[in-house]
Amino acid sequence: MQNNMTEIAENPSKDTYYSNDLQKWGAEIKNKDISLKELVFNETGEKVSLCYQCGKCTAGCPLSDEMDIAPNTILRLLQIGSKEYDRKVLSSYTIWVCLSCETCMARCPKEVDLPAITDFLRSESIRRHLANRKANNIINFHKAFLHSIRGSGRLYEFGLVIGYKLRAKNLFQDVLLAPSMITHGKLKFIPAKVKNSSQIKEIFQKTINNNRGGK
Amino acid sequence: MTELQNIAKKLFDDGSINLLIGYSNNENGGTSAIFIDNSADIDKLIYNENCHQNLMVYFQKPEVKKFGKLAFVVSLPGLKSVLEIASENQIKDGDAYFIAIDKDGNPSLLQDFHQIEDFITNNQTKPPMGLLKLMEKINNMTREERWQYWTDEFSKCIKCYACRSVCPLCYCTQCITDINIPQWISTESSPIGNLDWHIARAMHLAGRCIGCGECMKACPVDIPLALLTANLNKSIAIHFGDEPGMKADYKYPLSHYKLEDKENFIR
Amino acid sequence: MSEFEPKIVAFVCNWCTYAGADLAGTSRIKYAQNVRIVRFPCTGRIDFMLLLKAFEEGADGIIVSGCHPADCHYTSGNYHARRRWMVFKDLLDFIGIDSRRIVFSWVSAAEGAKWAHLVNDTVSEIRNLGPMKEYKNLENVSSNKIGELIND
Amino acid sequence: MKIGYFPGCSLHGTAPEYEASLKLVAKAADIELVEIEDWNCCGATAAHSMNRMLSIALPARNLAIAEKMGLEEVVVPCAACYSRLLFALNEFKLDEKVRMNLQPIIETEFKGNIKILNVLDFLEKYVMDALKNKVDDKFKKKAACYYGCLLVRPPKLTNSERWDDPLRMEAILKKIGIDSIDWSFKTECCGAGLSIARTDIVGKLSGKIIEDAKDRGADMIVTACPMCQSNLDMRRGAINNYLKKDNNIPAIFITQLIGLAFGYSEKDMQFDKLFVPISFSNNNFSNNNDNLKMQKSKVKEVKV
Amino acid sequence: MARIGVFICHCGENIASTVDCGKVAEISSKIPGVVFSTDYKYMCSDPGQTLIKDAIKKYKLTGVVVGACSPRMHEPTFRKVVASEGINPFFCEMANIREHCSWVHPKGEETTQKAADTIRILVEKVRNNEPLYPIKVPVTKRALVIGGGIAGIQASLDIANAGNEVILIEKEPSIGGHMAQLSETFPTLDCSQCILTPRMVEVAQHPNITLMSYSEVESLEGFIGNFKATIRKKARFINEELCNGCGDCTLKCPIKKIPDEFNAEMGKRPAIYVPFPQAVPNKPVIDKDNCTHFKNGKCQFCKTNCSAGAIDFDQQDQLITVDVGAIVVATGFTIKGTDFFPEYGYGKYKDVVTGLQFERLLSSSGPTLGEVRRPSDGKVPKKVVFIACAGSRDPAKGIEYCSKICCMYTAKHAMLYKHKVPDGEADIFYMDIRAGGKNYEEFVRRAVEEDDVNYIRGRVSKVYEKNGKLIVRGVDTLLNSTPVEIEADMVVLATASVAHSDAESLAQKLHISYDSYNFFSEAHPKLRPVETNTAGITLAGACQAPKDIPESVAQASAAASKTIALFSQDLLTREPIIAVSNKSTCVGCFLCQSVCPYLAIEREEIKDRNGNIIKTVASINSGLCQGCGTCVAFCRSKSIDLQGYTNNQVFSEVSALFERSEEYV
Repeated sequence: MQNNMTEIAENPSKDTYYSNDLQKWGAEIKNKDISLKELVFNETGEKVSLCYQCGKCTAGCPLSDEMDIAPNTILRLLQIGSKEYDRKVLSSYTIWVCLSCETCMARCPKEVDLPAITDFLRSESIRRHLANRKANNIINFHKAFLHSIRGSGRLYEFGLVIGYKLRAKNLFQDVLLAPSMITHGKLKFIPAKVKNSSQIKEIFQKTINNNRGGK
Repeated sequence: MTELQNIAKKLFDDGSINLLIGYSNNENGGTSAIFIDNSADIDKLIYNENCHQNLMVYFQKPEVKKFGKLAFVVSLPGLKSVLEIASENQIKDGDAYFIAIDKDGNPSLLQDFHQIEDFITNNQTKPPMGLLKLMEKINNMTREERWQYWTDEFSKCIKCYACRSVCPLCYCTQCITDINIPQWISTESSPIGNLDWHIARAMHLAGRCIGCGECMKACPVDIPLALLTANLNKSIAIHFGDEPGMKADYKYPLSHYKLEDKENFIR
Repeated sequence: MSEFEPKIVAFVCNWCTYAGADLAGTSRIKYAQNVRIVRFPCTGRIDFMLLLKAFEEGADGIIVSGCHPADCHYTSGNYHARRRWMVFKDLLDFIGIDSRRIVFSWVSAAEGAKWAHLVNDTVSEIRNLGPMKEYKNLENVSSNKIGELIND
Repeated sequence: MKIGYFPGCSLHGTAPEYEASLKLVAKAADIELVEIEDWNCCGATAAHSMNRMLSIALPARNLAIAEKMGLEEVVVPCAACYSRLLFALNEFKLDEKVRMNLQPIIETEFKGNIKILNVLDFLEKYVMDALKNKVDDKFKKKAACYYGCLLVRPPKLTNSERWDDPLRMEAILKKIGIDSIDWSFKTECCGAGLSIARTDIVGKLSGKIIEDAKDRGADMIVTACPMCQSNLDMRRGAINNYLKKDNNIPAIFITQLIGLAFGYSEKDMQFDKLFVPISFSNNNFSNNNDNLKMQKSKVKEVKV
Repeated sequence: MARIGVFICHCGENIASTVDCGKVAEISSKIPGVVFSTDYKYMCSDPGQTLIKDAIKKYKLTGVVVGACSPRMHEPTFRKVVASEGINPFFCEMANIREHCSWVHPKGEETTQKAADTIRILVEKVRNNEPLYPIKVPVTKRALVIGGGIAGIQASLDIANAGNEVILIEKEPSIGGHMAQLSETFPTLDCSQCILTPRMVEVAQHPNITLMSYSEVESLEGFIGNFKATIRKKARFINEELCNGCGDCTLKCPIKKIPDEFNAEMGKRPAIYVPFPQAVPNKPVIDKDNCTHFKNGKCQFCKTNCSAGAIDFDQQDQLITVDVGAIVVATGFTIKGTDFFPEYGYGKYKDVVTGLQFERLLSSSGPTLGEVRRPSDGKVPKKVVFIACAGSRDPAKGIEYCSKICCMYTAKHAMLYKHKVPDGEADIFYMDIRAGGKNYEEFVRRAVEEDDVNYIRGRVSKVYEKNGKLIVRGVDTLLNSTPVEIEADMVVLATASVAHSDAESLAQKLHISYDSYNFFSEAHPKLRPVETNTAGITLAGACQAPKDIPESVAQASAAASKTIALFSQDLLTREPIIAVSNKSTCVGCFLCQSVCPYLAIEREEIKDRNGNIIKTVASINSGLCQGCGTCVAFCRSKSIDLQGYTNNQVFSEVSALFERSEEYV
C-alpha cells in the first residue's frame, strides 16, 4: 500500500486511470470542434442556455468569495461558447473549490444543475490538462482518495492523509492533527479491506477508462 | 342439472329475469344461440368449447329489449363487449345479468360492471396465435405484397354484411353503407366499394373492437377481417396506451387527445 | 407521353392553411399548379372517407393541412384530427396503400412560403412515386375470385 | 426486525462513536442492523468530481449486495454516503443508459428496489416509538440542530420538505426533552469536502456556523453526519483561528443523545471520543471547566 | 333542377394576365346545370354586381358561383348581391382563382385549367347547397359581473350606463378588491381610495346595478343570451334591510384579535366587522368561524347592542337563480405569501413582508396610519431591502411568467418609503426592470435619480435573521458578480401574482378554459383578448393574467362594450354554420360529446306518447355550437351534419375534383 502510493507520488505519469484516454478524446474534440456547452449538454443533459443570469447561485454560494470566476459567470462564459472562454472555464479555480453543497441547485429558479455541470467540467479540465494550478492541492486530494479506495475498496484515512501529503509535497501541513486523532481513536493504522477488491479495481477500470465522465 | 343451469334456474325462479340468451346444441351437431323465456327450457342450456358466438350482439335488438329483464351467457370477449358498449352509453349497470364462463368452463353470476372488470382482469387470455402469426406475416410483407394480399382478400367479398350483423359493436341503426346521400360506399360488390367498406368498418371499430373475432368466423368467404381491427388496436395501444373493453368508463382514444400526442408524421 | 404530372388535392382548414395559401397568393409566391384546394372549417371536419374518395377520383397525392397545435380556431379540432390521422395512416400502411401519398402538415395563416414549399415538395415526391396505380388498377380487378369461390 | 446497514468509511474511521451509539440505539429499539457484506466506499466527492459513472457504480455495488442479501431497506447514517447512494439509485431509476451499462461494471445484478434511509428517517420510523416514556429531564441543554448539505439537498433528490429550514431533528429532540434554538445556519455548508486540502476554508465556513449557534444561546450542536461532526469538532483549531477566539461549544451526534435517553451511559455513547467534551452528568454545562482547559491545551498543541 | 350562373372576374389584370378568363367561362358553361356563364373586368364593382343581378333575373338562376378573389375577401359582398335578388345567400359560393391560382402560377393553359377546375368544384357545392337562415337567439339584456374589484366595477358601470341591467356579485363582504387596499398608485402617486371609492358608491347607487356582496357563483347553465346562473348568497348574519351601518356592533364585539384580511393580516379585527370604513355595502358580517356565539352559543354582545335589531344568527345561505344574457368574469388575482419561500424563511421572520402588506403599512388608513413601522417591534426601519421577482419568473417554484406589476409597485414602494423616512435607505434587488407603460420608465428613473433608491441587479439567495437584523445575501451581477450582504431592518418581497385558489373550479362551473397557471384563457391572444371561448362570457382584469389598474380598467370597458353590443339587439343573429343532429338515426353512443370544445352536444331524451324514454340522443345546442364540424367527421352513422359544409356538399366537391376536363374542352 505504502509502496504503491509513494511510487505514484514520485512518478505521476503512472497515475493514469483518470486520464489515459486523453489522446482519444483530444482527437475527437479536434475533429468535431464542438463547444464546451454542447459537450456539457451531451454529457450531463444540462442546458446552459436556461440560465438568465440572476446570480442567485453566486449569492448563495458559501465559497463565492474564494472563487476566481463567480458561478453565474461560469455559466455565462459557457453560454457564449467561444474557445477562449471555454478554456477560461476549464482552467478556473472555481470548479475545483466548489464543495458540491448543492445550495445553488436547490435555489436556482431555472433548475440548472450546476453541481453536475461542475463535476463534468472537472473531469474535462483534467482530460484537457487545463486544471488550475492553485487547485493542485484539491486535485491531489481527490486522486489520493480514489487511490485509497481503488486499493482497498474503503477509505483508509491515515493512508489517505499520508498519500495526499506525499502528492501535495506538503508533509507537515495537517498531519499534526493526527496525534490527537489517534489518541481519540479516530485514525486506524491498518486499513480495513474489501475482500473482493479485484471487483473494485474492475469498477475503476470500466468506468474511468471508458467514458468521458458525464452521462 | 349443471351449475350453469342451476344459476339460470335461480334467476328465473326468483323473477330476476324474463329472458336468458345462452347456447344450446343444434341439429347440425354444432351450437347456436337459444332464447329461453321460461325455466322449463333450461335443460337445453349448455356450454362447451364450441360455444363461441358473442351473444351480446342480441342485446341491442329491439326484439330482445322488449323482454325487459335479461341474462346472457358470456365468455371473456362477451364481457369485454359489455364494458365497451357500457362506455358507449348503450348499457347501464343493472340492465342485465351475466353468467360468465371462465377459462375452465365454470360459470359464475356477475351483476355489475365492477365485477365484470375484475373478472376480465383475472381471466386474461392470450390472443390466438394463428391470428398473431398472420398479422406478423402481413406486417413483414412489402407494401406491394400487402396491397396484393388485401385486394385478393377483398375481391372475394360479396357484401353480405355478415361481419356487421354479428358484431356486438355494430349497433348503429343507420350504417354508413345504408346512406345514399351522399353515396359514401358503393352498394355493389365492386373492388372499390369493397375496399371502402372494409376500411370504413375498420376505422369505425378502431379502438373499440374487443377482438372476439366473430366477424372473421361469420365471413362466408373467409376474409381475415379481425386482422384489420386487431392491427389498428395494436397501433392505438402503442400511440395512446388505451385498450378497449377493459373498463366501463373507458375513454375512447379517438374522441380524446393529449397535447403531447405524437406528431412526427406531420410537417 | 410527357412527364407524369400528379394530381394533388389539398384538404385545408379555413382559418390557418386556407389563409396561408391566400398569403402565398398576395405575396406572389409561385408554386406548382397540380393542387386543387377544398376548404373545410377545420381539420377536425375532414372525414377519412373523403380521402378515400379523392383517391377514387384519381388523386395521386393528398395534402391535409390545418392550424398548428394550440392555434386551432376551435381550440381542439386539430388535436382530434391528429389522432385520427395517426390511426388512419397505420391502417393504410397495413392494407398496403402507400401512406406517403397523404401529406399531413400544419400551415398557419402566416406561412405563405411554407404552403408553397409544401405543395412543391408534395408534387415532386408524388411525381417520384408515380401515378396512384393501385386505385386505378382496382377497376381492372374483376370479381372473378368470387366466381372461383362459387364454383368450388 | 432486520434492517440493512451501510456504515461507510467514516463510521469505521473518524466517527466510531457514531457507529457505537447508532448500534446501541437500534438495539434498544429492538432493531437488528445487518451490515452490508463486504461493502465498499461510496466514492464521496472525489468520485463524482472525477467520473460520473464511477460515482454511480461504487454505491450501486453496495446496494446490489444489499438487495442480494434480501434487505428491503438500508440505513445510511453518514449524510455524504446517503447522498451518494441515493444519487446512484435515482440515476439508476431515471437514466436508461445507466441501467444498461451498470450491470457489467458492478458484475452483480441490481434491480433498484431497495429503499435508502438516512439516520433521521431511521430514527423517526423505527426508534422514536420505542422511546415513549423515556424522556429524561436531565437534558437541560439547548441544541442547535445542524443538518448540513446532503441530508436535505438537492431537495428533489432527498425529497425533503422545508429544505431551507428543516425541523425534523428538532422534533426528534423535542421527544427526548431537548429544546432547540431557531437559527439560520442549519443547512449551511461546513466545508467538509475541502477538509484536508483547504483547511482554512473549513475554518471559515464552520466558524460561521459555530458562531451563530453560540450567539443564539445553543449549548451544543447536534449533527447527523460524521463529516459535519468531525469538521465542527476536530477542526476547532482552524475554526478558532478564523474566529480569532476560542469556542467550546461541543458538536455531538444525535444518536448519542438518543442513546442517553434510552438509559445508556456516556461511556457507552463514547463521549470520550469527542474533541470538545460535553457531559450531561452535571446539569450545568459551563461548570465543566476542567475538561475545557484540557481541550484548550490540546488545541494549542495542534497549532504548534 | 339547379340553374347556376358562373361569373368570372378579371380583377383588372390580376386574374386575366395569367388565366384566360373567357375560356374559363366557356368551359364552365358546359358543366351540367350551368345555364349562364360570363366574364367581366371587375365583378365586385357596381356594374359587375349589376351584371350578376340582371343575370339572376334573366336566367332565373338558383345559384351563383363567382370566380374571383378569396372568399375571405368578398364572400359577404357577393352573398349580399345574391340575397338582394331574393336568393338565399348561401347559394352563392366563391371560387378562389386569384390568390390560389392567378397570383401563384405562370400564364398558361394549366393555370386556366386549374381555374376551371376550381369553378367546377364550387359549382358542385352550390348544386348541393341548402338554404340557410341566420340563427336568431333571444337575448336577456341583463349582465352578470363576477367580481367587484376595479375591473368588475368598471364593467358594471359601463354596461349599466348603457341602459342595461347588471348583477354584480362579489365574494367578499365589500366591493373594492385589491385596489381598495393600495396606498398610492403608480405612476402618478394619486391616492387609490380617493379615485376608487366614488366609483364604489356609484355602483351602490346605480338604478341598473344590483349589488350582491358576500356571494359566489354556484352553477351556470345555458348559452349566449340565455344563461341561467345560480348564486350563493352567503349568510352574513345581518339583516341588510334593517342594518343602518352604525358600526356599534363591531365596537362591542369582545373578540378583537382576528388577523385582518383587508390589512393583509398586518392588523386585527373583531368577529363582526366591516372590512374597511368606506366599504360598499357598509354593512357588517359575522365571521362564523371566530364568533363566540357560533362556537358555544354564549355571546350575544352584538345582538343586544344593535339598536336596529339587524343581527340574525339564524340566517342561512340563499341560492338565487337569475337569467342573464352575458357574463363578465372579473375575479382578479391573489399573491403568494411569504411562507412560499424557503430561502426567505418560510414566513417565519415577521419583518419579511409581501408587497401588499407593505402597501398597507404605507396606507394612511392602514394599521400604522401610514407610518412605516416594522411588524416585529414597531420601529421605523432605516434600511429596507426590496426583492423583485419573488417567485415570479421562477420555474423551479412553478411560476414561469412575469407578474408584470411588481417592477412598478416596488419602485413606488421604495419611493414612498423614502418620502416617509427621508434618512432611510432603500435597496432593490431586481433582474430586469419592466416599465413599459405610459410614464412608467420616467417613474422608475425618478426613484433612482431623485429619491436615491439603490437598484442592485441580482437575485437574493437567502434572508436570515441575526442580532435583530435581517441579513440579505444577494449578488451584484453588474459588479463582476460580487456577493452582497446587506443588514436590513425590513425586507419586502414583491411576491408573484397568481390566480385564486378557486379559479379552476369557477372556470369549470362557467365552462371557460384556463391555462396551466389557472388564469382564464382568452379566445384569441391577439384578436379576441377579451372574449372567452364560450360565447357570451368575457374577461376583465387580472383573472386573465397579471395586470395593472389602467389595463384592468381598459379591458373591463372592452368587455362591457362586447356585452353592450350583444345587448343592442333583441335577437342575436348567428351564422348558421353549425352542426345539427339527426335524432332518428343517432344511437346515442355519445362518443362525440368529448370531441366538442364548446360542450354543445347535449343529451336529449326521446319519449313516446306516454312519456316513457325510448332512447337518448345527441342534440346540438345551437347557441353553443361554433361549427368546427369535428363531431361530424367523427360520427359513424353520419347522424350529425354541418350546415354549410354538409357531407353531401363536401362529397360532391371531392367527386368533382378531377372530372375529365376533356369533356368540356
